Amino acid sequence: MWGLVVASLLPFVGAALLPFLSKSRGDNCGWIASGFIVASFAAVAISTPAVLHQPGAIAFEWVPSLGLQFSIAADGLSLAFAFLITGVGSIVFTFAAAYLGPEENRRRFFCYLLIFAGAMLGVVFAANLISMFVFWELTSVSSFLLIGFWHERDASRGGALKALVITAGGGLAMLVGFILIGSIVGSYEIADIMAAREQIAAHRWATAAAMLIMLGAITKSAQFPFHSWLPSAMEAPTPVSAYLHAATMVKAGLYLVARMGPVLSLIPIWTPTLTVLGIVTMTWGSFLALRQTDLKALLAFSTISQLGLIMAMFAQNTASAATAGVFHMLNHGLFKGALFLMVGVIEHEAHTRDLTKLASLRSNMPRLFAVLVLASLSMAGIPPMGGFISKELFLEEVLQMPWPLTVIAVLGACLTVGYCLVLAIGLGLTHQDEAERKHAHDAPTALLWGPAVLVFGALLLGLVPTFLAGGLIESAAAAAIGGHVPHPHLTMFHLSPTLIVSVAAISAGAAVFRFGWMRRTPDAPKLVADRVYEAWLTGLEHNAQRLTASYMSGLLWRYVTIIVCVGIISMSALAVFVGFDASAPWGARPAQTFEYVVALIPIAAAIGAVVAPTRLAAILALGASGFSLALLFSLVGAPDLALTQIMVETVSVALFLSAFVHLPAYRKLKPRKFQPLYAAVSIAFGVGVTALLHHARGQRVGGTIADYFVENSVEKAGGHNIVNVILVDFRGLDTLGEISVLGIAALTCYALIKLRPERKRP
Amino acid sequence: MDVPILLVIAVTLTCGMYMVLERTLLRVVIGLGLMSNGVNLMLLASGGLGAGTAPILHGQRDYGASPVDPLPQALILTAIVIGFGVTALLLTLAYRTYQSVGSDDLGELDGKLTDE
Amino acid sequence: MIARSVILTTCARIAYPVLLLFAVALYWRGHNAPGGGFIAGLLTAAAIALRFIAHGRRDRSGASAPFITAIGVGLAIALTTAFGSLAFGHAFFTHTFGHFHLPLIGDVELATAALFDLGVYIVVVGNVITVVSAMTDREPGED
Amino acid sequence: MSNLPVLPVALPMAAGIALIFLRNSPSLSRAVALVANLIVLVLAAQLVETVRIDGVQVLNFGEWPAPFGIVFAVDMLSALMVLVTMVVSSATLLFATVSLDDARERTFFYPLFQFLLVGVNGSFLTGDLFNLFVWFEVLLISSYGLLALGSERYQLQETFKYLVINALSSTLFLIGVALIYSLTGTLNMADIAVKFPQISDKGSAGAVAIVFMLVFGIKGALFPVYQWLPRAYFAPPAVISGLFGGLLTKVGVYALYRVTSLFFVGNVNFVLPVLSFIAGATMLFGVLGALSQFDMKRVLSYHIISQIGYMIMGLAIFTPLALAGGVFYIIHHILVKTALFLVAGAVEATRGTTHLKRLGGIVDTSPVLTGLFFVAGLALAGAPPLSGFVAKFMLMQGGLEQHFYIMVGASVVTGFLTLFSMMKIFRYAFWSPEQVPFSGRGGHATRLVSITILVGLGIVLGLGAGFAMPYATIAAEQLIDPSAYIAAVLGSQAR
Repeated sequence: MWGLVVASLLPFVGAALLPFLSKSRGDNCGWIASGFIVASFAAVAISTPAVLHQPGAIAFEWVPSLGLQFSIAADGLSLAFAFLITGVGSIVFTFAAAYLGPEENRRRFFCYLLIFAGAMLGVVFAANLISMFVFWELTSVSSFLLIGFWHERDASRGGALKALVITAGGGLAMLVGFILIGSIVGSYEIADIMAAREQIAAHRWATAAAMLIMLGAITKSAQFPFHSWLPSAMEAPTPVSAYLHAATMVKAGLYLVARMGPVLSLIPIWTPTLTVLGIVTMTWGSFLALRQTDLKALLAFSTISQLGLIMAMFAQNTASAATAGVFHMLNHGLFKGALFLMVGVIEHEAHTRDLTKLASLRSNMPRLFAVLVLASLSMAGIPPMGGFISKELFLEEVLQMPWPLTVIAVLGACLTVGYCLVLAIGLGLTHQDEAERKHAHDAPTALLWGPAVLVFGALLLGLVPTFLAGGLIESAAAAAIGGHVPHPHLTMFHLSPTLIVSVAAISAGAAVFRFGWMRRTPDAPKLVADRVYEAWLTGLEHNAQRLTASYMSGLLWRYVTIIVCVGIISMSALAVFVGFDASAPWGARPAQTFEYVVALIPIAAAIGAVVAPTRLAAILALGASGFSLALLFSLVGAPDLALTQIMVETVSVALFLSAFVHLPAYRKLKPRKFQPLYAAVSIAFGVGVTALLHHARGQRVGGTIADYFVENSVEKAGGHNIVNVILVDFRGLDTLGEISVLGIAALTCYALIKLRPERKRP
Repeated sequence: MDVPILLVIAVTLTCGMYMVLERTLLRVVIGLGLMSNGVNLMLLASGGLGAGTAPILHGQRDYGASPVDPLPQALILTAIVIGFGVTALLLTLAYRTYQSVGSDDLGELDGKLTDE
Repeated sequence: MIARSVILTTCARIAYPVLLLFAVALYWRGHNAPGGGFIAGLLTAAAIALRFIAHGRRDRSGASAPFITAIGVGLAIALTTAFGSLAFGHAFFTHTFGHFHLPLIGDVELATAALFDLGVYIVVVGNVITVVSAMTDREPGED
Repeated sequence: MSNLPVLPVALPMAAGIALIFLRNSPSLSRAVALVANLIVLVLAAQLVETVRIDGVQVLNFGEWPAPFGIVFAVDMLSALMVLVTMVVSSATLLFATVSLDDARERTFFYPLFQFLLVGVNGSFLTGDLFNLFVWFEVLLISSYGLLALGSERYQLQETFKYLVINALSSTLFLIGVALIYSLTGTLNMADIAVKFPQISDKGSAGAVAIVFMLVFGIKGALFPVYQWLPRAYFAPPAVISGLFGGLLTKVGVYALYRVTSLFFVGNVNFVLPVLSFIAGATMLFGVLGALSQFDMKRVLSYHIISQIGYMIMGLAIFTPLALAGGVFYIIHHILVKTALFLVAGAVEATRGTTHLKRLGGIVDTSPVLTGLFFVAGLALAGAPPLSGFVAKFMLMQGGLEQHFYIMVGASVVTGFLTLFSMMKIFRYAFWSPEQVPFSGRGGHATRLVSITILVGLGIVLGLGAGFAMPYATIAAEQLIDPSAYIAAVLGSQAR
């Protein structure tokens, strides 16, 4: 088990060390990074026998109280993916080391690529849903950086963002699904979840959880209708496309479906939905692939199509389908990785990847052409390549499906043959632009041996499949269905109904190619999914702007109105739905006439401030309100307050006058036209608050803490003026805060006046 | 004298809020001043408005006439002082804003000029 | 800027010490009767402001500096009083008071709370003068 | 009785006073401010440990017994808030020393900064309702000063609105105090907690709840009363926005946590449902606001709002798990959001603008800054294994367990859109080709150090969540069951 820990840590260690190990210009980055990934491959290979023989698990605690831990476990399924990640990775890394020119920031590139590889290993070895999610999102993030590697291109940035939005968004949905399952089971360990699968399937959250997790899987694996990010991601450097978008990252969704299949296939919605999506994706993808003229776009759509195929297989959760899925997944990793790398070579040598501009490869690049043909044959499912076997297995499954699905799937197979022939024959035999001949020369061996090795692998998978990977496939398929799988007998030579269908499909595909039924257009119309994405993007921004502008007026009185109205409305709701206790004592004591007369002064002053026609009058009205307050204070036994109020009001009025009266313009203070709405709001506020207060005063619970002050002021605090004693002693801290406010206010006033843009130095 | 004071509170708060909702700098500042007057009275009323004497004790132990609740008074004092500091700042700020914007109309402060 | 009148100057000259004395009295009796540091501070500040106006000091930019320092001093006194109790192993802000017999004046009650109130007093003076002088500090034509 | 709880307030105040005297010597001011901050940082860490070991710490000022005098009552939430305040303020201060212009430095930036900390820490520590008002005022008045410092036109006009709104909310606060004092005759929060259930009239209790939700909703920038925030936080230099964006609104959130758990839960039955609605709406409106903007600082300002929704989500669910998640979220947010604003500050300092369409190519000129932004942006969006993920994970699980499906859905959508908008910034400001030829010098190393500290803590808080979790759990437990808090404050007199 520790070998696997080492294998998954090696890429991260490499990424961390790369800046220190590499030379300043990053010349040797590629080789160092390749070293790490090859070492990782070796670690996986060495651990495989032991792991298959005796599975185990290692856990590193993260947040124990939440059940979060990084636990690592492995079975055939994980190992199959791990081989793909590290194996294809080794080849892609070495390819990239030779491929990227010195003008690129190779250090950054390989750093990202190593992080990605480590994250993928983390996903497949995770034995805990949350740690799987952690690495899952890390793959999204690192792929974002890789797709946008050539960040000066607008298309790269857009493609990176799109890929991130779709895959990470799906990942979030998946997280919710994981949490639902984790909450049902009480654990995020996959082993515990497997054990509790009946409980999960019976829970009322089951369907929701399944749909959410499915969303994660189909976005990551670019299934219909979330496939549009994959073609856009082709803006990445070609090794990235080969690695992420053919061999590994897009397979993470498949891995998830396979891993969770034993649990989620118990939920009725799982298998039918995924099967339909997979088959539709397969056929739609191959149809779109036929229409492309850009080699990379063609491969991208073909990848979508192939992923759909594998998805449909894993969704079945039967032994034979899982075997087909695993086998084709390995196959696809090999031949599609090779194809992408070769497109990179072609672009490198011929400076174009436009099908219509590429001249005869067979004569220009014979070695490359040979490899290309083999890979295309494998993809088309033509003997003696591994693809043939996997297509047979696939068709066998498809023939058992409801007939509409069968028809669609067979159609997809025909189209697949069609675009493969475009690759193999179209590229090799057309003679369109002889001018290209001058530039084009055969690919250097440094670039060619990687694809060749991959294709050789695909060939071996066709010739000796059982010998090469039988045990692994068996174990992987068993893990994917959570049960026993018979040892697969994979062979090239057999006679069955599927062979007939297969031959028919190949012939039909050839016909499609030969007669050019699917016209390839140089500027293929935009994908519907692309248009949806763009509409979403602009619509989101546009509507967000409209919504935000509607309330962010920048007008103070609107903000205040909102605040006050929220208060008034919620208080009214309170009165209606909860109600106030009307029986509470409404303890207003009667008042003498002269008190009413005194009260008239502040009332008149307040109203006067509202209607005051000039600055001076308004300020004086405020002053009158303050002074009359002092009068009230003195009447109710608050001499300190009265004194303070008088002093404060005097100084305030002086400040008001010095601030505003001398301003030359706007001496008149025309009140705004009477605003009934604002008047109503104000009245509701003033009257409501007063009523609340009065109501509350009637229901004091027990006494007040003030009695203590009255009792202890003299003896314990040595002061007869209780208010002052409270201020400086009982509640001295308030006063400390209060004088801080005064001090800061003065500093700020000073700063406001002295420090201004027009005279910077105070 | 509950009712008169409650009336004062209600009117002062209403007028204060109406002025805060206006669109002239100075009126808003005055409105806040009125509101803080009203709230100070509220605090006073929250302790009860008995006909008690001022909370000043004479002699060592004088529990003769029951004094009015002193705590709200202390709170009001603190609130007045803080209010004074804030008002001073508000005035300076209003004055500087006026100077910088060249108008005392809050509608001109909606930020559209300097947004984006 | 401000037309100085002889009457104003004279009044200010007389009122200034009277107001200051009154302020000191208000401060001193604050613990036992209406008054206290805040009120006394405002009164003092008013007196100083009156003097400013009477003397019509044109250049006030220099005048505010000592008062900003006064704010600092006042806050420092208040905070030190509060900290003082820590030295005696008491909780922050624990005040003490005692009666002392001073010659000529007689029995005087001294409380650390009064020291705190002194801090309040100084801050208030500093605040008002700083604000007033800042507000009236306008460059020519800026009015 | 230990005086430790008062020191996070008293020492910054002492430093602030000293800095008034030192205003003409910026270099000395920097040193004093930094040293004071670091000392308080250490004390705050000690306070957290003390609370963890000995439980709620209470300091009776003037040794007056509990419901009468003012108390500082420090539970885990308070202590953690003070600690994280000191961490981000130290980093911000470090950043400010190399970013502010000389004029601002000489015009009381450092005293205002220290007094802001006085107010913030005081608000976190106090156990007295009116005292809370006073500390709020201290922090507000310092914030007005810091917002307006420099007196650019935009700053002045937005500070004016900010001031008026906050003065209004202070008025409402006092109304709330008056109501509470009328009803219970006390100001001590523990004492109120004891007496609140005895209020017979559900209407009055509900009215108090509404007033305080409104007050702290304004301060904490909750839906639908957050309109003051985005423009105000855009106005000052980014280093000040950073401090505000990280800290200030969280004081309102903290106060809401405090009064909700002490007074309202169990007594006012509509508070939690209303909060859950507010949480969802705050998230969505905030994040949509962010999407509508094309300036780094403005986008970040709107994200403050959306993130506050998550904190309120934790409060609204009110289970140990969700509250711990909420506490975790607050701490995470303060660190990460400040870091992001400081990145904006570094960009502003070298490029002179934060408008996305005028920025570009930062990835080539300052790769370290780019990396810091990328990690901080991911943390904000809740990408694993960073700090935001752990917090969101707890909130989501807590919400699902309590069947808050809509709110969890809103939180997922918000997280998704947050990621999108962070990457939008990344795409425009960092990746796209340089729009305006850039001639300034590269990033100042000290700035990068201060951002690195915050981002590093975000990573540590994520990967080391196992070590941080007990603290959040203690805080949550104390919020759920405030009896320990009440007993510690009122002692044997608890009735």
